[in-house]
Amino acid sequence: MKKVINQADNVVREMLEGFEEAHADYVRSLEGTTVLLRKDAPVTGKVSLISGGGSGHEPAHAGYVGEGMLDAAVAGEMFTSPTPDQVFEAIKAANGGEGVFLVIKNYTGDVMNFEMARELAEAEGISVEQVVVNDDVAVEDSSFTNGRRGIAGTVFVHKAAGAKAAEGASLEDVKKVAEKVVANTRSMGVALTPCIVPGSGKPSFTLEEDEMEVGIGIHGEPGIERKKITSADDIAEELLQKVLQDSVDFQGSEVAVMVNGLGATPASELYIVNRYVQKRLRDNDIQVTHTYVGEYMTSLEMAGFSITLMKVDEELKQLLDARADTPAFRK
Amino acid sequence: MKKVINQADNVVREMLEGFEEAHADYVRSLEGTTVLLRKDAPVTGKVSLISGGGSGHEPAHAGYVGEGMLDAAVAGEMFTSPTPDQVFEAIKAANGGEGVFLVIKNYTGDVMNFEMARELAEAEGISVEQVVVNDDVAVEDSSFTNGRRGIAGTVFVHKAAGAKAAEGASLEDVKKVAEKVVANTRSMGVALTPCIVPGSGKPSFTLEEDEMEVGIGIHGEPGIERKKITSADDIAEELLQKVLQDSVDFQGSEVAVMVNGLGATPASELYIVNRYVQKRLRDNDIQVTHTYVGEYMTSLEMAGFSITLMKVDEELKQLLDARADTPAFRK
Amino acid sequence: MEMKTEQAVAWIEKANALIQSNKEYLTELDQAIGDGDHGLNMSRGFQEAEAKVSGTDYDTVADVFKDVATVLMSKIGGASGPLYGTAFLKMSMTVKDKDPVTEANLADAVEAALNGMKQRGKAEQGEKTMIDVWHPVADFLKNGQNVQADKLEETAERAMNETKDIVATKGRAAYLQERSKGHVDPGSTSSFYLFQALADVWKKGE
Amino acid sequence: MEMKTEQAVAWIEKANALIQSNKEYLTELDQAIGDGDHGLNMSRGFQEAEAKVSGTDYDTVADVFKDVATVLMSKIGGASGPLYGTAFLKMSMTVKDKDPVTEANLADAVEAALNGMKQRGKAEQGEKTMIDVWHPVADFLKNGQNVQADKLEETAERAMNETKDIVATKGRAAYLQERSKGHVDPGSTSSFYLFQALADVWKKGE
Ligand SMILES: Nc1ncnc2c1ncn2[C@@H]1O[C@H](COP(=O)(O)OP(=O)(O)O)[C@@H](O)[C@H]1O
Ligand SMILES: Nc1ncnc2c1ncn2[C@@H]1O[C@H](COP(=O)(O)OP(=O)(O)O)[C@@H](O)[C@H]1O
Ligand SMILES: [Mg+2]
Ligand SMILES: [Mg+2]
Ligand SMILES: [Mg+2]
Ligand SMILES: [Mg+2]
Repeated sequence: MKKVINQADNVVREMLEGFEEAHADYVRSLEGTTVLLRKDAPVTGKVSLISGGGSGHEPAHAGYVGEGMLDAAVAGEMFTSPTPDQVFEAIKAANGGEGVFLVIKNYTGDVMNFEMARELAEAEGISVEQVVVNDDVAVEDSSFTNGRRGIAGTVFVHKAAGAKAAEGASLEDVKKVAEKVVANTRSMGVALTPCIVPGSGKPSFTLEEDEMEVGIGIHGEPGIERKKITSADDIAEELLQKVLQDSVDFQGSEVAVMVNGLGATPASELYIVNRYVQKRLRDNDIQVTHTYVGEYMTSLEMAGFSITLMKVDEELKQLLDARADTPAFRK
Repeated sequence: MKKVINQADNVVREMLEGFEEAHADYVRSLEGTTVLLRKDAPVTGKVSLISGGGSGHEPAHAGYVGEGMLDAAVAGEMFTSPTPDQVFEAIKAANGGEGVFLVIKNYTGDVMNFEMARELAEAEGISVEQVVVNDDVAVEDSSFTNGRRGIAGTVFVHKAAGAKAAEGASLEDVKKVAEKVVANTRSMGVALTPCIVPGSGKPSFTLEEDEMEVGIGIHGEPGIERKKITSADDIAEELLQKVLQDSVDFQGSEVAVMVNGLGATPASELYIVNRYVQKRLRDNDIQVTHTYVGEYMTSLEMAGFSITLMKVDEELKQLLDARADTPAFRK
Repeated sequence: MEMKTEQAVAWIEKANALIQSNKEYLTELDQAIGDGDHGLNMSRGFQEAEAKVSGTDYDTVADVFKDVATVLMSKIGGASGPLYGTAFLKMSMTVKDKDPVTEANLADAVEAALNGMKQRGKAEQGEKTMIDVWHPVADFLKNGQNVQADKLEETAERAMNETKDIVATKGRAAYLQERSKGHVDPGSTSSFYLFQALADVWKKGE
Repeated sequence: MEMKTEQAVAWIEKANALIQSNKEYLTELDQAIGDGDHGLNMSRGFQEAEAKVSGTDYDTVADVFKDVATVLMSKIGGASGPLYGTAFLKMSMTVKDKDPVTEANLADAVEAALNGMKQRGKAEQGEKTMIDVWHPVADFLKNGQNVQADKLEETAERAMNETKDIVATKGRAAYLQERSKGHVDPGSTSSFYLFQALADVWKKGE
């Protein structure tokens, strides 16, 4: 395991300390917790947004704390949802009186922990609403299972719902926007290498030199299918097809695109993927209004990437264009 | 070789196309070249800044094209300096009448190619000045050799000299600022894994599971010393010592810090390094005024990082604070 | 068996010992069909739970369980944290004012825990989760008169092993669909350790 | 030998053939003490140079060299691009109006090339760069009366091999300091191929 760390047990704490020192003009930590708050939290007169989840997805989620996006991010251990008490502390500290909105990625752990925090907060009279993001099309949706995973599309929720909250919208309206994003966003990823959780020290799976895992999540779980690596264009095409053939009808519409690096894949390769994605969408009469290429939602040092499409209307376009000023996302 | 590419020969071209499509609000390509220009180039009334070098260092250098930084970036093949004709085209296209300033990293190839371009431009009556960045303290400086390498500190030159140019400063004054940055900036890096140039398909060197290369450059060259991997704090200390004991006297002064990821190292680890760096500098009475943690100057998919310190005065602080709006650096 | 605070504390100590020595194994199981943190999560949580209950004087078993619930809830995280937290919270509520805790009380407590977990996690039996261990154990305790500790352990162990053939429909393993078959569920394994520890304490108290 | 445009073109064709078949080897050499692109750079440059000169009708050797210079300068990049570009540009200037190019002219041309490269790259002999091959070859050509092709090749080959023991003070290998010892310099190796190709053409013309 080649990692630049001290003790595995201290990785999350030390990372948060280093993050706070790097971005002290944006965030401050909440003493005794793994919560990073907007420096000026609680911001009164607006709904507060909170997201979080296991660590290992940096810059998510603390990187999105700031004007126009999140009011607080709650970090769990590596790939492990934070506990209800931490989320509850974040809710109390971020609440500016207009209610708190939770952005939860759809994992059993995240949903349970955040919902328990919500119950604690509601018991104290704080209005809390939530959205559960499930953009990953890798696994068929089914009412018998816990449904689909939330992956890179979550960043679009932070951006759009965050901008809506910044406008002074009500908790109900922020929720509506978040739900609109979720309803219109689809993603799919691929991994070329596994990643290693510091505490375990072992790769999450093994791949041959010429293999890739298609339909990968962001926690080092194995994907849906193991295949031979093909060309950038072919891989992009395979992911795009899954995304386009899912339940959102992107045909003839406007979309925002995100090509998200999972960790070790160089920016040059993400741009090569983006080149294909843009061409393919153009050829199919889908108009790209916003493009984001970079590392937005990672999986430690995994090599690979995901493609996200969000169908946008006037409101979503305007929310994407709205000002955002956070360590990892500025507009 | 696990890469998301099509043909190795097309990597640079396709990457540039994908880059342009992702950042069309910032840049436009110069037909038939590997040059990316500010969208509104040539900008009149200001000195134009041009940087460039081999590809594989993304977001350098095209990521820094935009307001307050570069007017153009010239991309060579992977780890190979661009040729004089390409740089010459960039100079002609970016020149807004106030002269052109070249930011060159100190490699024999880069220096020769850029200087030949400069000669071509001067023959056509364009005023050209340049700075050669050599911030890497890994190798002792010596007048018998080609001197030290230019690495992540180059980004501070883009930022400060770019801001100076944006103020409307003369070519001479832009050069003075660039030289001040170079005189006050020192860096040192370490690699945990090698990288693979797409065209060669083989790792640049091999390291055991428990080894690292200290004093690494950004081209997959072997470093200065091969060692057992130690803790994040110990590695950071080793790099910092080399930087602090070099010819710039940082003691008691103000500094800007950059913890730069080389490619595959997750942001979480960079923040752990930053935590130590901040503590160590604080303990040594060096005051950090600006901190940058992230991937600014990479070496394809290499795991590792570098630490850069720049001693700052009022002018440099103000230039770092000045507005910048580019794909990879915003202020 | 009758459970007093000593036995309750001993249960947690024994459970922790089993979890610590199987930490890597739990993580391996979770790497196969999950995200590879179950061993780390359980180890972190039970380490703290044991430290808490070993260092505290208790009046009632309910108080022991309440502290365990609080620690697990705030230290494990992930899916298993809220579930084990809920389990001990429900057990604590069920044995409130019962001193000593009889076998019948314990049977009620485990059933309450099961129901709480089902509600929290929205999983039923047969979905390849820890519910698949808690369910037969709850049934076993409820139906048995003078239950034997060995049988308790056997029931849990068999149930754990049976998760191997199930295709997961809840938890992370569900993303693997058919590929989740052939692996024992990590959470069922940690639940087995919990009941193995209970059986152990039980035997000593018999 | 006297060099006409045919020989000049044949030189580039032969040099290209040698470079293409040793592309991987050049890259390996550059991986050991450089950045691993020398094979790629030379292959790209000479491929284009050969394509250019093979497909063009020339009046003079100087024109052949001029085209080679332009292509190498705009296609190789890195350190070797400007150096080889400069070399052919200086050779072109030196043999301007010489038709055919005599051995003496060629000796002058190689010396001019060497001086141009030294000026451009600021390296002297003994710094573990391609200069270490060009220098002895220039000397050999200047001093010899009726030079033999075999000897030319030998001189270049020996010079190339001798770079192995040198500690680099110029080019990327200089960053390795002592660790640069024990490896043949990649640029010296590609320069050897160039002179090997020249010797080959020379032999055929003798
Ligand atoms: N909905 C659920 N109901 C009951 N148990 C569940 C549920 N989802 C997951 N589990 C259990 O949790 C275990 C995984 O726990 P853990 O690895 O600690 O959390 P995570 O899945 O969040 O990483 C699974 O093996 C399974 O037994
Ligand atoms: N200053 C110099 N003078 C002469 N030759 C040099 C100089 N610097 C480097 N070289 C030659 O260039 C070769 C490397 O070329 P190449 O790998 O194509 O360029 P780069 O070093 O830019 O990657 C070296 O092996 C050496 O022979
Ligand atoms: Mg987990
Ligand atoms: Mg090179
Ligand atoms: Mg898990
Ligand atoms: Mg090279």
